Amino acid sequence: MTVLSITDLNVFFSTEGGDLHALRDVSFDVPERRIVGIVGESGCGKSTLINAILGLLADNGRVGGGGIHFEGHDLTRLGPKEMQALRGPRIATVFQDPMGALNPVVSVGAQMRNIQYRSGLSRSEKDAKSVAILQKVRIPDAGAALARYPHEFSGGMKQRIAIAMALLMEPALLIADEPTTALDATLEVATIELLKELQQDIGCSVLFISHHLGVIAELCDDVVVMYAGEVVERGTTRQVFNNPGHPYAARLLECDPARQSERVRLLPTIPGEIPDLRHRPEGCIFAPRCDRRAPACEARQSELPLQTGHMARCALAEARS
Amino acid sequence: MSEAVSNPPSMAQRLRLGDIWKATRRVLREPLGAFGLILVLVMIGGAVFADWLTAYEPNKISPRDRFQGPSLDHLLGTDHLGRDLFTRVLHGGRIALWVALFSTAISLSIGIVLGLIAGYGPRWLDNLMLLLFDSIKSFPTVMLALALVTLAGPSLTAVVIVVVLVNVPGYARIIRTQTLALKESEFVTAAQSMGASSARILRVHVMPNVIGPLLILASMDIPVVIAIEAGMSFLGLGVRPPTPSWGAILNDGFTAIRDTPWIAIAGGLPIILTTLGFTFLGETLRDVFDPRLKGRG
Amino acid sequence: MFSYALKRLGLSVAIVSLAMLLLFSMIYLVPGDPAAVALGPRATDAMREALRIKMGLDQPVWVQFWNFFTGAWTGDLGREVLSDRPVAQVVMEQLPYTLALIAGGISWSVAIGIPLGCWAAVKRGSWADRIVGVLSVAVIAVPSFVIAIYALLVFAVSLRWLPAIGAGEPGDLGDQLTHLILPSLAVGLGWIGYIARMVRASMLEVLEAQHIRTARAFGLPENLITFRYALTIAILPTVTLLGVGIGQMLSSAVFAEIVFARPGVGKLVYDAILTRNYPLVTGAVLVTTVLFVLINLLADLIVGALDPRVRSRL
Amino acid sequence: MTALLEVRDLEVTFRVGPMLSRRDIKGVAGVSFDVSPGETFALVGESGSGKTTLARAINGLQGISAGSVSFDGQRIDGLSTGAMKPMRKVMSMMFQDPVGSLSPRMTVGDLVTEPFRIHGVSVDFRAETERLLNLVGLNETFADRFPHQLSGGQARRVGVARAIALNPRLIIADEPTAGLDVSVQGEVLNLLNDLRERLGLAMVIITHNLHVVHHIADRMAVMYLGRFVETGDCEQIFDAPAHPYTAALLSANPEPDPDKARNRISLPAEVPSLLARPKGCEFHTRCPWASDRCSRDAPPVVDKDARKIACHYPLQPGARPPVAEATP
Repeated sequence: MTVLSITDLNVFFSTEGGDLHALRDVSFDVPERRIVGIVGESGCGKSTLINAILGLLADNGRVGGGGIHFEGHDLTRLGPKEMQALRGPRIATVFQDPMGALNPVVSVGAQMRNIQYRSGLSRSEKDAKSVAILQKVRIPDAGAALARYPHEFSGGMKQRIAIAMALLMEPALLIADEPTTALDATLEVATIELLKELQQDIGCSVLFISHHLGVIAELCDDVVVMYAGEVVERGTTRQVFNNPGHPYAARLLECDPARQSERVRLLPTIPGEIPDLRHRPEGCIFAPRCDRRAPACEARQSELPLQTGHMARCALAEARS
Repeated sequence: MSEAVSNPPSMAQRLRLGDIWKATRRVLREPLGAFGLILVLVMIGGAVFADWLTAYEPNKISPRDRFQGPSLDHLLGTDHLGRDLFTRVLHGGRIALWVALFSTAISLSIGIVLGLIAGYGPRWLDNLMLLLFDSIKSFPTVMLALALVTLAGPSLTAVVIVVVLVNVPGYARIIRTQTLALKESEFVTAAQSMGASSARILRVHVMPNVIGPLLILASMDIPVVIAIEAGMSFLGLGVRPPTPSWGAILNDGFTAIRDTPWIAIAGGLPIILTTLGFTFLGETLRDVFDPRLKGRG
Repeated sequence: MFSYALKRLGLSVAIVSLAMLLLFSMIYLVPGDPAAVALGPRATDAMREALRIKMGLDQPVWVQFWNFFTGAWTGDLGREVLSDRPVAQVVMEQLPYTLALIAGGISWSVAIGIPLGCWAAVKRGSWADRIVGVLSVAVIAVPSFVIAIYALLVFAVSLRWLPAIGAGEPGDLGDQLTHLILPSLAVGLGWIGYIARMVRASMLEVLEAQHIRTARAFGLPENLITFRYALTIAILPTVTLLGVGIGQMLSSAVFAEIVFARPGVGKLVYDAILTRNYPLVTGAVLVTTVLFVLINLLADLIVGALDPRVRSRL
Repeated sequence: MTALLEVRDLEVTFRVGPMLSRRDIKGVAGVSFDVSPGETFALVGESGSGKTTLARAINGLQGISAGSVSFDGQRIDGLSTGAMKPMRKVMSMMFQDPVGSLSPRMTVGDLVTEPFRIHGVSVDFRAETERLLNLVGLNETFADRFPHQLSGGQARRVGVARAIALNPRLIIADEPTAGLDVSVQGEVLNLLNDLRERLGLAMVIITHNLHVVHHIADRMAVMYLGRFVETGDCEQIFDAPAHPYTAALLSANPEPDPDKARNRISLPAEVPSLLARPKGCEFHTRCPWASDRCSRDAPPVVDKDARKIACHYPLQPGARPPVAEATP
């Protein structure tokens, strides 16, 4: 069963220099109880995608076609009130910056009670639920933690509190926007293991956004590779990482210094820059930087199935049986 | 090695006429900015060309014409000595604008130097200077002016001193805060690691980054300075009669407010229009050039 | 919190002491003999000398400062020249009127400014926001004494809706409040604008913050986000600003008291200048300065009490 | 061959806390290492490990409280700003933020020739700008741009150009790949490798990313709470980390290979505060292998096959943490 299904989503921002086509024809599914990773470098449209799902696009942004289907609703057509009812209980989010994600002048306990405002529970029942989930994310002395304010916790603990808040209402979908990027590498490992444990416990699906290929490889079942606001490749993690079909995905994997287990003096790179999204080329978005560019790349590319569940948006990709 | 060779003017520091024109057009595109600019230009024009704009002398007493209401002969009427108020308002603009520009320039120069020293110098000096700024600021402006004038007597110099005392702590604080932030920035550390002297760091790396916002804030302070001058003259602590000043005219009008209200109106109107003009212009300049400053000051 | 308060108190004492030194050196450095100024041009040399001795001006400068300094800290501000009453007593008699005026000004600015700023921030970019923006800038720009005179002209002289002069009958609260309306509005009108702008700006800043985005992502109701999550943070700089604003309101009060012929410290100082009652001037200036520093201290402590981050800083 | 840079028992102390209860903490707590001419030495550690403080102390931007720093046999610690100035021509530094380390109101041309102006070197600025920009793979048209008009990778190249302007013998680079996308990181590392071969530079690279180190450094040191826990040849350390912390760091950035990714060593507890350094081995609070002895005695630094290790129980190659094996 599919929890979240995005079909041909397009998002535009109106800017002074004209309309910016931030997302073009983005399609992918998040199946039940699976962790789907979204990989991409800066400017690939990861944040816009999250905001579009949550219905929190900036004032100058708008959805220009396509749909986001979640539990029988098309989120692009829901009003603000209905969207607000889904956010929190059904779709929860953990953001990148643990320092900024918690309100500095409201105690942790009050913030967690406020999240449960629709639950109809009494104050002490809400607090009991908060304590239970804080213990799950291994906050020491969880009962006393409710009365404390965010600045009294370390960065790693704040991020664990943020995760606890997100899972408090046992949502169907957890969106994790680079939740470990601001943490040190060794803390990152612990946080990811915790996240995986809780996901299995609650049985939710996770949309996990990261630029860190190693983390994606370890955590995710499926992977979506984004470049300049387009999905260039998607499939199971094994399919994409072992047999990348799109040149960008292939180059990106090669570039990770961690991929080179032998010492090399010349590391692979992707020369060039992301194109100006106000003037999208009609053809393949990666063509200007691609070393396998061919005449066929001038035309609009559609997603080409390589294997069951494995697609690449490249004219040169070949189906594998 | 000569200074000229070691410091060719950088691209960023060269000001071009084209840029000024571009900036003016951006200000004019905003209705509020255009309104402010027109008001300011009218006031400056009136002050500069005062001698050509009216047929009257600002200080000539004419008992026959006392207390005349506004008419075509006397656009704003006349006062208790029969002087034409429109003429006095134009000439009063000279005083107001001169005080505004002169004292703002002095406050800026002192404020920048003190702020750079406080921000970049040793910690103890910074603390001492902050304490000094806070102490000066703890005198309410008018109280400070009153105390000063009691002893030194009313004069334009007293007005300028009061304005400088009021403005310098604020300017110095802004420069200090920004300098402190920049001192920790990587590009200043990078300059230190290259061996640049403190003087060079302040001149080349700090100053260009703090001066722009300060100039905009200072331009927004011009109405405050005009208000201080007018206020002190209103209390009889500024320019001495018979020199025309908006505040003095307002005071004349206030004394006779029940019988001849036009004198008070004539004194207040230029103050309102000028402060509004400079404020609208300053706000627009800030929004156009430095949106980050919004809501500050 | 305790040590924070103690530190702020120490700083306030240092500021007041330094302000005293500044005031004293200003009096000392500015040319002119205070005794001569006080007695006017017709006094004889003998009279001047007698007053100089009485005022302690014959003693060395550091003794003069020490006497001034210790006197001021113990509430002895000297005696005024005309009636020979203690300056402190004269000032304290007038202080309640000025405090009432400033309290009135603050009430106007808080009661109108905060909701207006909050509303403009929530309706950002709308016509309402723009009108509030222009109006706030306009009332900030126009000096309070011009507002006072024009208000007097319109509401008291022309329309005769409100009384023009005085502070009202003692003991008649209604009459006193009616007399307070125009002067306090003149003092507070500009501050309505300041506070509306400040609240709007800090609200916008806070509403952009990541934690507000997080709160939205949890589907919290907009009212809870606006008032509990955003305004509690956005109000903090406004409280600090109000502390500073008291100083400017003290200045405006001088004008309002003169224009509306109200008793108060401002009127007292102004009259003292006209009669060259110089100990009264310095005494009153010192009292307003201490008042200003105390109110700022209070504002900082309020911020400390409202903000857990400051509260826990030792 | 004598060392170009020689650091001995270096300590940096900070005073922290409120006025009444002010305490000293050691940001760098006694480290020693050498860098030979032409060699690249990497300092690796996580935030708060003291690696950036150490770099600043070497460069004289940060006062030191004990130990010594020598450059080419000459003591350079504690020099006055004036006496240090000539040293700054032969030793340059690059900072973390590619854009933020460039003065925002100066053009690229002014930025890369700034070292000449500071040191009063008379050159043809235009020709030098062109030469330096070409050297780092940018063309002359960049000379008129401002930092905010550059991408992270381009800004980093400008930083490199500025650092090599005066032909230094040593470059200290603080997180040269921080904030850059994976595809751009490689470009910067390639550039640094290329320049060091062409110009015979020695480099000290500061980073938290061990895989960056792998491709650029000859020798490395791993820092934890201001001390070196392991120092030695890069290849050797990568083949077989001997200190548990090194092993955990190495595993924390795994290969992007779903079939091989299950080899992480997770460190449960948080990094202790410098105000409360643990007794005994300072890593024992997070070490999966820790025993009683580790919480009692501080381990001495042991020399073993040209490596220095501060651990009671150095790991054997391929060791797995005892806890991780117990739970599937």
